[in-house]
Amino acid sequence: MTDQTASQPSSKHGSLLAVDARTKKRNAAETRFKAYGIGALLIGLFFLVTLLTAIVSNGSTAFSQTYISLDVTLNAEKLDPNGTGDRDEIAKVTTLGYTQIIAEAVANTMAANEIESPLPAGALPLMVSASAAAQIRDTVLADPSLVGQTVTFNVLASSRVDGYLKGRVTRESLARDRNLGPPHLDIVDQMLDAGVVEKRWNLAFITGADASESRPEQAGIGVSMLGSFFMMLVVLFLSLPIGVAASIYLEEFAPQNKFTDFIEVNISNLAAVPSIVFGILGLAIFIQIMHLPQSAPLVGGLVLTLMTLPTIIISTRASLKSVPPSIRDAALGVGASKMQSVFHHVLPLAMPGILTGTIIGLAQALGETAPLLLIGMVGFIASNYPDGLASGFLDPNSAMPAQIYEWAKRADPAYYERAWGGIIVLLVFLMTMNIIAILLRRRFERRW
Amino acid sequence: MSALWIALIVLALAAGGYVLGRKRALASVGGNTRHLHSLPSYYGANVAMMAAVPALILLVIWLILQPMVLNRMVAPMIGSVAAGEAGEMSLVMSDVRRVADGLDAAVDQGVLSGAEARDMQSDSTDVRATLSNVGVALGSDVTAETLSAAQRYRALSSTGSLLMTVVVLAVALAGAITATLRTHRDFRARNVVEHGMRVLLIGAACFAILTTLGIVLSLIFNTVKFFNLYPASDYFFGLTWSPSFGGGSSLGILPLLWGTLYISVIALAVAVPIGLFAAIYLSEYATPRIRAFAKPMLEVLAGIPTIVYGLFALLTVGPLLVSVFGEGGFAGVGWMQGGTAVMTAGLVMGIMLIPFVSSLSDDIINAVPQTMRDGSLGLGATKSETVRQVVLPAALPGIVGAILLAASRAIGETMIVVLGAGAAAKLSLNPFEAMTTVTAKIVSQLTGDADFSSPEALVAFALGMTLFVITLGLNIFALWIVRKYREQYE
Amino acid sequence: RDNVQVAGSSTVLPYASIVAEAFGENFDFPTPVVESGGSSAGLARFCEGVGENQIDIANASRAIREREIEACAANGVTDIIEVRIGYDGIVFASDINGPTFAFTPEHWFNALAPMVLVDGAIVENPYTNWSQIDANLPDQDILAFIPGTKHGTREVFEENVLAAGCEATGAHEAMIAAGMDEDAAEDACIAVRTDGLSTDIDGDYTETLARVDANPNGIGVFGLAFYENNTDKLQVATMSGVEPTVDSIATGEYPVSRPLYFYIKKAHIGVIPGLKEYAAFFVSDDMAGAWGPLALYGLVSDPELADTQAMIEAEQTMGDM
Amino acid sequence: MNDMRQIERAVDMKQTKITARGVQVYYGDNHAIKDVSVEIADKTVTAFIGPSGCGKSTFLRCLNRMNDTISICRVEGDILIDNEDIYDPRVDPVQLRAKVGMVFQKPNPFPKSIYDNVAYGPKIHGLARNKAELDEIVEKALRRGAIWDEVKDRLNAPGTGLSGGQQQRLCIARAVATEPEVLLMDEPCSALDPIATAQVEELIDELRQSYSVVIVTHSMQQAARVSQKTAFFHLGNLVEYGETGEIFTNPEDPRTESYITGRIG
Amino acid sequence: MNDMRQIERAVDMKQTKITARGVQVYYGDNHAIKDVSVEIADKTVTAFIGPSGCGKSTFLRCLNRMNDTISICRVEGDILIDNEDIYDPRVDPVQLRAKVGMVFQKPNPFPKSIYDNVAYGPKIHGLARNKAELDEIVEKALRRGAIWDEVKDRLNAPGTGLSGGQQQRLCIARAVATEPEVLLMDEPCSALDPIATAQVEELIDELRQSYSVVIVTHSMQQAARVSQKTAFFHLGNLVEYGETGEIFTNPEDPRTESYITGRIG
Ligand SMILES: Nc1ncnc2c1ncn2[C@@H]1O[C@H](COP(=O)(O)OP(=O)(O)OP(=O)(O)O)[C@@H](O)[C@H]1O
Ligand SMILES: Nc1ncnc2c1ncn2[C@@H]1O[C@H](COP(=O)(O)OP(=O)(O)OP(=O)(O)O)[C@@H](O)[C@H]1O
Ligand SMILES: [Mg+2]
Ligand SMILES: [Mg+2]
Ligand SMILES: O=P([O-])([O-])[O-]
Repeated sequence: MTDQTASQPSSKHGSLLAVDARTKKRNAAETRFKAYGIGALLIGLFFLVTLLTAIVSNGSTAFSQTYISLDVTLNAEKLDPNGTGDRDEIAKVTTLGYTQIIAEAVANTMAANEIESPLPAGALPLMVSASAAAQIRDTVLADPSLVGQTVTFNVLASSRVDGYLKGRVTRESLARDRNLGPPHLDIVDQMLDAGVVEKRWNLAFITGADASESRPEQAGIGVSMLGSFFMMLVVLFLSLPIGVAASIYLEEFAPQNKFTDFIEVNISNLAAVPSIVFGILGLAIFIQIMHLPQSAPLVGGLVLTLMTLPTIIISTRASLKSVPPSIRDAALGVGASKMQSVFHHVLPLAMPGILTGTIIGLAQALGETAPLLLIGMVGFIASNYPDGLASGFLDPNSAMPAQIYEWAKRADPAYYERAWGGIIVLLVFLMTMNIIAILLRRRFERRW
Repeated sequence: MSALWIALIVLALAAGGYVLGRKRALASVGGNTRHLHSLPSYYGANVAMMAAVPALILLVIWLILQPMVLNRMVAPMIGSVAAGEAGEMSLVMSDVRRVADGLDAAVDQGVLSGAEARDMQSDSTDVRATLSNVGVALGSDVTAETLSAAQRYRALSSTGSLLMTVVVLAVALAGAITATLRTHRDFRARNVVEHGMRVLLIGAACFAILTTLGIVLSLIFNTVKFFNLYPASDYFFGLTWSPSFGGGSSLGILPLLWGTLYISVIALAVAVPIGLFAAIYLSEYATPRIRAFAKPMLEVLAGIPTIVYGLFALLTVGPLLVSVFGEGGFAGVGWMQGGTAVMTAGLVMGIMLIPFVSSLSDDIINAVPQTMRDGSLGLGATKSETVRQVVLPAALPGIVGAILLAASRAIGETMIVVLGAGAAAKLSLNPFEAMTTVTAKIVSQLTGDADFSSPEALVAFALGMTLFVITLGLNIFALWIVRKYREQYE
Repeated sequence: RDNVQVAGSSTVLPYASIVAEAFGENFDFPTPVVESGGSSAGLARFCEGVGENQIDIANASRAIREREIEACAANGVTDIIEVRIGYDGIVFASDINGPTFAFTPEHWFNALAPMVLVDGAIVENPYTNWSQIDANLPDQDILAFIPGTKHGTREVFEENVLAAGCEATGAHEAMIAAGMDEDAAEDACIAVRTDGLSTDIDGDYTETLARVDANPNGIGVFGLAFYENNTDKLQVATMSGVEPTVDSIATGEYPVSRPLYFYIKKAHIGVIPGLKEYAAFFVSDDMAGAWGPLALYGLVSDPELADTQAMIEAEQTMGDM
Repeated sequence: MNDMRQIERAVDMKQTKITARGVQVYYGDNHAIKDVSVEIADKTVTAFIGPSGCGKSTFLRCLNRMNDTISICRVEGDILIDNEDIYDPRVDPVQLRAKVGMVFQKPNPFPKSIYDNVAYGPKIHGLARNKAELDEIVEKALRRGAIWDEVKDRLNAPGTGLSGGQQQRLCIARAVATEPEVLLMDEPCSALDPIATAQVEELIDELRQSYSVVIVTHSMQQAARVSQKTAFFHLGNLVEYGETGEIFTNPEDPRTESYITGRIG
Repeated sequence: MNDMRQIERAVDMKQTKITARGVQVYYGDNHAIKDVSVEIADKTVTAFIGPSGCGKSTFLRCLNRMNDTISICRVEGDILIDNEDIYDPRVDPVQLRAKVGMVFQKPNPFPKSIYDNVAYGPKIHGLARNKAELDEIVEKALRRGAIWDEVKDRLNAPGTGLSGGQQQRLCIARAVATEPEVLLMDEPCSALDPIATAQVEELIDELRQSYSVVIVTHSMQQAARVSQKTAFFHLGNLVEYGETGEIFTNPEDPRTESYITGRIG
């Protein structure tokens, strides 16, 4: 500072080792500014950590599940009263017909382990998941010769039993429950001691399909993950090239005229269109006019593509704009065409921004539910794995966020933990996707 | 031959054309690329382009037009409704098409022989049952008229398809041959190919317009229907929003618009400073390692499904705010009645938007040339002065873009609003009161229990349309502002 | 297309999904696809037309309306089979740790209406605590979470609770006496106060539950099935002395319930494989009967289920009735 | 004014390569080049001199239509190269720029490796049939740019990490690698030391054998050393144009005289 | 080597402003400055000369710690200004750079108006109490940068729209506006015409009255005209340092001799 000449007459700036008042002030401002930056970053990360903690603590229990191992006597009188051994005959017994068999199996298992209970036999199957009947029936139908034998099955425990082992369900709350009562829990306690009941890592949650409301223990996110995967393929392969091409045109080639302005305004406006409106659009165009199938990941992908495009275009344009003109000049100067200068030099330099836009756009598309509501991807949909590429795109399927949304609405509290568990899977999926993009982005990043 | 196969053959032709064109170009100069006008690959690309593009365009147009033309030709055969309304006619025609498709399917699956399908009589065979076997849904039994029309339709369409195959492949071949013949050392292949690419680029840019058109078209009819049922003035100027099933709903948009605006502003007030400062820190101060870690981490915030944010707002942030601003809270002000409030939704939405601002801005800031920073630092500026006065102004256009994107996202968000802000439509200044937004109401009216042709359900379309027009206006305004500002600057 | 496609009400969805799952397990037909999205959206899609690209069944938590039938007909969807699958009981529940409530419609009218009858005069609602309305009710601040206007449940709540309460308290009469016409009085009866003591919930019951969780004073409106799955958090209130159970609702003793439906396009029967079988399976005694899995889950089964079964067997459309 | 002189001199035997007639350039409202007419001969080095901001760079950029990239820039008048109007709509600016190379005033290497910087032009013009040929072209260009020895060990290092003078020579190498017919050099030696300057001047002299070179310079000595013709610009006007020797020893215009007899840089 | 000579000469009466001892600079593995020791006197113009890429800019950037901004750059040894080690952790580089101003080799005006470009430094250092004072400072700086006449009518036009030479003078004006004690100029006249060069040289002469100026130049004449001391760098070594007259007339080192007797730029 000019008027601070004090110690050293030779230097009007004063000693470098002693920081003068104004610099102190400016440095304080600097420190503050930097602190704002760190603060902002920490706030962001804090929220992230809070959210992740909430998600993990709520959802981690979805990754384990309670199983009961039952010795099931496949009563020939019930399953094949005529003794034909014919598969079609045996198939006439529906899953409802297996209830009795399961009740007996539970009773037998209890007897084998010397467990006593005041409960009538009819109330015993309530501890076992409704999926057990289907599981046993499928096994029998696959091998009709099993009829009449006793086979050991590892069946899912019902969601209440599972909840009890996870601490979600208490005796007091069961007192008012129509499904299960405290006596059941006594049985479970003893079965647990006997090693008949066991809580295990639940791979089926990651690979499985959705289940109905009455059997949350069976529900998995696997099939809808495939649905999301196929949708993301569509989104990536359409929105990235179209978005980048549109940006290149607007930023590098478009003449300054009304038409260009019109396109530009349209694009930024599309970014503000609520996602459900894209659902209305998708329903009208892709399903009603183009006759694409309902609930298909292809249609979902197309709708989400339209939704992601503005995000990608806006970020791509911003990063194209930030490439210094001298680079373009240099390329043109050696006789490159405009097209070549853009594709050889400008685009690679703009790549980090393009990838950021893609990451954000895809993340948004991956987590979006509302438009899927209208094109039929929300509800009880996924039941089978697609058996090929075409069926992956065209067969009815759900998507992860839609699945999570559905679960979060369901009445049984067991679905609540699954919804959070599903979010964990979704985030892992998202991060895998991002890591690829981030690695790419790192390769392109440089300052000039 | 199916359209897919035709397309594949055309593409194969194009690939062959590429190789041929390249070879021919090289041959014309004896292998010395210096004497070619363009690089050899451009000659190849030119041939490929000429082979594929016109043929594929023709194919698409043909596929669209053929059913229309056939309809025209077959329609006179249906006498009974010929005099009737257009709607009825189109229904009958769709039935004819379905029968024709069904016959095709039946022949494919071997249920019928080609001759049987051609000569089948409606009185002798149960067409509906036959077609049901092959999984084709028919609304009613097939009349003789319909059946014969369908048979004629089939005949015509198979002729049409044959013709299409021949013509499309001929066009592809012709294109490939002309382009190959034209391939010569002085032919400006690069210019032609680049011109083609440019058209592609323009096409991509026009997608936005098509989407807009699609949105407008898919909203407009129901919007008009809505305004036929409900007075426009009440809708635009009404101060209350209270739909009810029995009719007599008040559907004024103003409270919803107000809620949208209020929540978006709060969200941006959270996201912009945090995002911008985070971006500045990441690009200017942080070590590469911190940056490599923190940036993607923040981006995860953009990927967390909005329902999680909604639950976060409902279960965590709302009660927290009530414990501060509610009655008997720490602040002792008693402004807040319940956990759901504009503030709750705004804060949480702001968190979600942080990465929109931070990541995009970080890229833009990072792209400002180092010499700019050097110039400022060399004058004895501190880093923060450099950032504020040199780097940010240079990066401003991109940052504004990022903020606009975040704002757009805020306007379009639903889930957080439903769970965080509540469903009450109110015109109030208190940010601690529950309000709702246009988008939240679009979703709830669309997915609700109201009769789908009642104003209560149709209003969803009108809301969508209104929001669309308003944001369009805002965007035009923003563009105008940016232009004006830029003119002063450059 | 070889699977049945269903869309519509999210209230019916749980039942439909249970049936669809069992159907897929026991029949050789593929599992039907059941989409949610709301009764209105489901019916709107249902009425788009007949054909392979159109859904076969629309679930609805209310009966189809005249205007919708017309819209359907305009698109060629004429033969519609209406299937009533049972009833959805609507219950009032509060935090498990709070006091117990025994309500009457009058209580609710007095708690929620903006104008109530006090000492013979229609005045602005003065009540903020349940015990002010009726000394027998617990001393607890009024805080209600009622279904938003998008929900059909709201209509039932308005008619069977508020309007009934209005009538019973004499407020309706007093309003007419005060010079309101019939329509205005009816509207006033079902109006809801806007001072924050009553909150509309546009989301689902899980949201209502979360709010009751966060505000132990709150009383929420739930579906019976939802309540029965969450007895660990909620306790149910009686209405006019009747406790809501599957039985009390089925007999009509408990007043607040609504019928649930699904609608079939007759034109698709016999064309879409498994459509009729699914419909028949849905209403079979095995599924929808008093001891079937649907009832176990909380559906109040329809006493006239046999008629419904016969109707499906005969493919009887709405016009034929 | 210069037409007469041209007839008198031996150099004029050389064909005219570039003809500019009544060229006007505007940046928005700023009239940067005012009615400039000039004929630039083939196989000659022409120097543009003049005070800073007088329009030398602007005029130079007109000659290969680099001004097209500045949206506010407007060019009027005719510029002919080999008797073809380069502003004719049929002319492909890309082809024009391949023929008329340019070295910019501020060195602007691509943020790529040194090798790729030089190889880029030859690649897009198909000048090399294979990698070996390309290597050869790159080496030759770098040698001509007098920078080969300094960078031969780090051809894969980024071009932006070079010193100022090295960057400038890299840009010269990049320009000559495409073998243009006309080379426009905007102050190519401004950041170069005397030895490198000498090497670049040698290069210019060598290029003159086959090409036409236009060079903007602030150094009178350099203009005198390398050019055969000199044009003096002042405030957007072409004040004087003629034989270099003539201009420096016997300027016609008083402005020229006062400029070159000012202190010499 | 230069210590002895310093004692003999009159100029040496002047105080030493900058002392460098055993300075080593590395860019990653590239050893760009090798053990350089030098003393730069106050109120003197010191010229750095040497072939391109020899490390002049690098060494210059060490003197105000601009090298800090290049992450791969590592500096060893001591540099003292007014007997204070500028690499001392207590030293605030911001204050240092206010004291030691710099003009860069490539002109880098901010994308702001001309006025703001110049006013920027004074504003952040609080040199003006009000707008009028600031106007005065800006005008004075632009006059000293010899560009006032050209830009006085368009002070609000962006600095990036100027010609190359104008940009460089703008950067000079920007640097002097903050009134540093030491001014480091990296080829300040490379893009300037002779007249502007003369004006800048006059400025340098004027600055010498009160400040210490270090200038990198490729022009021997310029070094001879403006500097009192000259340092010759070669391949990262300081080969010779001494009185300018001495260096040019009677170089000690054969490398110096061969460099300055090469062709003169
Ligand atoms: N940012 C950088 N990264 C890596 N190496 C660098 C960087 N800057 C300079 N160098 C290298 O350091 C050496 C010295 O460079 P410097 O810029 O100091 O040279 P100079 O003497 O200023 O040359 P010139 O006169 O051409 O500007 C050169 O070999 C150069 O390639
Ligand atoms: N991009 C531009 N936008 C606006 N004006 C410009 C632009 N480029 C140059 N000018 C103006 O045009 C005039 C001529 O500039 P030009 O760059 O041709 O000068 P020059 O002769 O090359 O000067 P120098 O020797 O300093 O490089 C100057 O007044 C300059 O300010
Ligand atoms: Mg210039
Ligand atoms: Mg240098
Ligand atoms: O989804 P609902 O129509 O039953 O509310």
